[in-house]
Amino acid sequence: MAKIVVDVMLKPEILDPQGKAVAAALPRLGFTFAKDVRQGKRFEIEVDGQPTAAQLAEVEKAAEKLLSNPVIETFTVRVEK
Amino acid sequence: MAKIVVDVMLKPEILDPQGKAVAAALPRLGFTFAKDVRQGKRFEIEVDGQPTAAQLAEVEKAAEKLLSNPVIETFTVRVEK
Amino acid sequence: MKIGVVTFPGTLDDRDAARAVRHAGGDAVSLWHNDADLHGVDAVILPGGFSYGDYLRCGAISRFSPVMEPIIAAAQKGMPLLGICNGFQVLAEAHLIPGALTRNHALHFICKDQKLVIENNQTAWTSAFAEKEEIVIPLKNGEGAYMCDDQTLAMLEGEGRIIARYVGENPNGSRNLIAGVTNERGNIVGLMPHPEHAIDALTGPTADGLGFFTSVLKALAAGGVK
Amino acid sequence: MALDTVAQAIAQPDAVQPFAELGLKPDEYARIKEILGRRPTSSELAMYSVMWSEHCSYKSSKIHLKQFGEKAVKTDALLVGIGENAGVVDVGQGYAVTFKIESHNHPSFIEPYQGAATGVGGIVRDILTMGARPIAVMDPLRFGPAEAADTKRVLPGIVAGIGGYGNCLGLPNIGGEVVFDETYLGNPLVNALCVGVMKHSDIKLAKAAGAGNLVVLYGAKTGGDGIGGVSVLASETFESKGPAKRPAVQVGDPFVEKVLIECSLEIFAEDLVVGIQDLGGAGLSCATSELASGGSGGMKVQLDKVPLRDPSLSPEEILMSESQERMCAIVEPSKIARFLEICEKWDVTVTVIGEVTDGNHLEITWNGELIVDVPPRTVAHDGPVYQRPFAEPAYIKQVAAEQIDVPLAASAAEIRNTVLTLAATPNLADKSWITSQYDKYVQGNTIQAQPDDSGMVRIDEETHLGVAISTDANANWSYLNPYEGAKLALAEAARNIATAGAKPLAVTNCLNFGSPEDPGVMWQFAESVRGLADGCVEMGLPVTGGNVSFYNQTGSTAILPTPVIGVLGVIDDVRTRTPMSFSKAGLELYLLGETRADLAGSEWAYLHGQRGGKAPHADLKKELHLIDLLVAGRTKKIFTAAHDVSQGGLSATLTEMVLRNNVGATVECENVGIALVSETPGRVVVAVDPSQRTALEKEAASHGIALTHLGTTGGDKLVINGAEISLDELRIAHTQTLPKLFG
Ligand SMILES: Nc1ncnc2c1ncn2[C@@H]1O[C@H](COP(=O)(O)OP(=O)(O)O)[C@@H](O)[C@H]1O
Ligand SMILES: [Mg+2]
Repeated sequence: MAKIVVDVMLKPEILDPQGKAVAAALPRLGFTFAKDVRQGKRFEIEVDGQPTAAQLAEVEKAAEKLLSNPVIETFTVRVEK
Repeated sequence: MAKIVVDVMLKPEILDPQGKAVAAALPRLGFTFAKDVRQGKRFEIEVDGQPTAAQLAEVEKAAEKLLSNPVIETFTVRVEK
Repeated sequence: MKIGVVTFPGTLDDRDAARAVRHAGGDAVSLWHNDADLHGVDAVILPGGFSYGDYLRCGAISRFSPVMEPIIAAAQKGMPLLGICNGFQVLAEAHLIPGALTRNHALHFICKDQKLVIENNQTAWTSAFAEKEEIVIPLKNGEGAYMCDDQTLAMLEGEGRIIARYVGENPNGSRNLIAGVTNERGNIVGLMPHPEHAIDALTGPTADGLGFFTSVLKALAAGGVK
Repeated sequence: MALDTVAQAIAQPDAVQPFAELGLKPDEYARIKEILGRRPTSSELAMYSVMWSEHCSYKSSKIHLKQFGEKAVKTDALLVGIGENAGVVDVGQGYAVTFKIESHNHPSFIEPYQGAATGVGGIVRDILTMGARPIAVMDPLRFGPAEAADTKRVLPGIVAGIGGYGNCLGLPNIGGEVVFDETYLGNPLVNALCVGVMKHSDIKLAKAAGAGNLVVLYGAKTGGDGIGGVSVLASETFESKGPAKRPAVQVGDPFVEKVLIECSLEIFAEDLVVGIQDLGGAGLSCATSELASGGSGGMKVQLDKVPLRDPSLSPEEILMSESQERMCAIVEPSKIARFLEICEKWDVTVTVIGEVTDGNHLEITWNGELIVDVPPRTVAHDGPVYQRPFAEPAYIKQVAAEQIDVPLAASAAEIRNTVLTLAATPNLADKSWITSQYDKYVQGNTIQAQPDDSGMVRIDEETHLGVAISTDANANWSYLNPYEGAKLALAEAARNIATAGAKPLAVTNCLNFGSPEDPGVMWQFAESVRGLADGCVEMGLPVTGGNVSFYNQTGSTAILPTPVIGVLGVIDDVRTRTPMSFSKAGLELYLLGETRADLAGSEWAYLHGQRGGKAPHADLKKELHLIDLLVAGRTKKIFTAAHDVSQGGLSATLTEMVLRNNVGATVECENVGIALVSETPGRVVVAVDPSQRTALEKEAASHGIALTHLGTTGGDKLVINGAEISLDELRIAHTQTLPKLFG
């Protein structure tokens, strides 16, 4: 069993109300480390055995078609150990 | 500028209706690779310079206090290049 | 009796909650999230809405508002505190009530007239109801599924701390059909459906919700919660 | 590209400018040069191009829309007419109500959730801008066939977006429409209506009066959103150094808008603004030029002061950005301190960006350099006006000649089949899968919402004054005859208000059509406007505002002409409204109005693949008598229930009535085949207590409305001419369609 992770984030030029809210809340709690916060989605996909190249290509396709909306989002696919 | 990533996932024993919905939608689109899908959140935090150990400790604290709810979620903190 | 109604940025049902308090015969006092003063109120309602847009997690940001400090302190000494919907989420995030509220199992917002059964009519907010009384009030939320671990669930069931349950089909995926929960002492109640929208059959499905507000006035008149 | 200043425009008169890429025609570009006496700077060009676009200038529709003003009945009820952000109507007791519909069709196709969400956000700001507290929203929607794959993509997203934004603002959703038709497959329609209430004294206008007053921008920071949303501008034509592609889709932040509403209402309550304008289409270009031309005439703006979300934006882009959740106010210097204080209380970003001046110059600087110097009126109001050619399309005569040939029920089995089929067809099926995603209770003043004929909200808790609104369009009829179609939609919306006993008062509209460059579409448009204007005269109702959406088409196929008409009514005591259905047995059911064989454009014909024939004629005099009868019946407490007959005919009306409170009915109709499915306008089914029979007969006769006894209420079945359908069976048919399709 392996895990494929798809991270989906809003494109940088798109407003991210959630990230903004977190960025505003952190200093109110005394946390001052963040210059900026963006919030996205993380999908953990479990697959049988080691993922093949063909399988990863399929995941890319699914990420583009279902897991993200390319008009406003970008995604990355990777295998996690 | 560096990026600290906090990943927040529902604990395995907590039902994840979003992940379930994705897992159900994939085969309808002809994607058959997924045994299981879990959906969580990804926070990208921009900080000035290379994050120090002290800063990372602060992020851990913020992740525990604000970014996740320990009743239902777990989190990981890491620096991304 | 003075009942405080808190307004966080993004709170929506504050005016409705205040109206419900007045209908029940109390005085509603509005409390501002950024003001750490309770202005002498005898009880507090955290109303519904989308405080801070419900971004991050519902209630997660408002739970740290300045006004929450005196509220938590007073509630821990027995002051009646009711969290409705988003208010319930704030109570859970503040760990005043065990468990958490998560995404509805159907993944979308639902607004419907919901039948409930009152399971515990001994709390500060439910004493006006009969034992096992069935009522209909609006349910409206996107993240109303009550979740907790098995141990907590057994404890809540064992101690009779589930104050109301959904009747019929589970509307949102809550464990054990839980619609409302109280703390050990019975002064703090978290409730997912909206009694403040059911105080008059002209504007709500029924007037069944009024009981929550008359309950607290009765409890306060009797000297509060032991 | 280096900063293009006015000085440079003078020094380099021959610089080549991408006016065509910005959607301007050569003659329009020439006209700009003529106005300015020089070539425009790139910022000026950006402003003119967005403000002279179809969306902002109404250049194709203006000459037709004029009729709404010219033909209008004079009425004291209209406090603010067409031209402002939204019209304002007097509803008595010192209250004024403002309402308007807008379209967000194209963005919703590209990004259903955000497109629909920002559509709600935009119309709510229009209402807020008038000084009103928004009190409810509605959402007339049109989609491709319910079974189509793309409908499964867009519908759930659009519904979630409307709910996501509206619910978060705390605005009850009190009604709308959902219609499926193949012409909307590549171009769904998302129209959003908002209604707001204020005291007469609180009305605000978009004008920047008083030299020395401050221009204040407040709300969200400006980003690169929606640049090119208004015209077809691609920002690369400005060779900006920023991100290669500026997003054409905006993401809304309903939380910021909610805070903006509360903050603005507090500012209005303390009377701190002279004028106000929201930033919608064309963003700052629109707000500054409209405010300036509505007021003293001049304005100076320091554009570099605008708070930015994306620091790489060029001045041209800032002027065009359609970032959501922003407002622009004109504030006297003595009141600015308090203004800033309220913004701080609500944590709203606020910046003074300029001041009002005398004269006729809108001057915009960027770090001290003059980049815009234009007469504001020329940007805001003197845009091009087109006399687009129009001609009756060939299909009109063809379809008019078609005979409708559909099976009509005679036997009990056929009656059952007709009723159950209509109950389940997507256009008539129960819409709760959609409407239950909308909060209808928030604010605690909702008297009626879906599935009632109209939405109704109480506006005064002491006096029980309320308003009712309905939106309607019948695109099938508009397709057959756009003139009658517009009138029929007006009649239906008015009737839907009157069934509850409210009195129609004012009209708004959202005119959704294909390309105005197609003479046939332009004819549909012209005929619809003429029909609506004439209809409003006949019914004595003013048009208070509206919206035009052109270019709704897939390839060369236009959508059906879809004029969505909204009617607002007033009711003096919401407690006395007539509900849509009955909850007890033993009441008498009657049909008000006559039934003819009106099958053209009907749902039954559509179900049988037929869209030809002649649309019914709209008899608005009759409609007025019917409305009077409905209002009288309410005040005289004659009716127990009233529900109009429209799409799906009597079959649909009876289905909705018996299922509403789960009380059946037994009826007997003459000529049952036609009676069940005909869609003759001007009809309503009422339920009355037997003791009210004579009162009803007298009332109907005195209003000249035909009255037919249908049967009685009661039981757990709907029985029509002996054909029995159990309520359970009917409910399953009616309620399962949408959940099965969408999940
Ligand atoms: N998109 C929508 N949003 C809110 N309410 C809707 C929507 N679509 C339909 N409704 C409501 O469902 C009910 C039935 O709609 P419809 O059959 O179109 O009504 P009518 O024929 O009276 O115009 C009405 O109350 C209408 O307002
Ligand atoms: Mg109707």
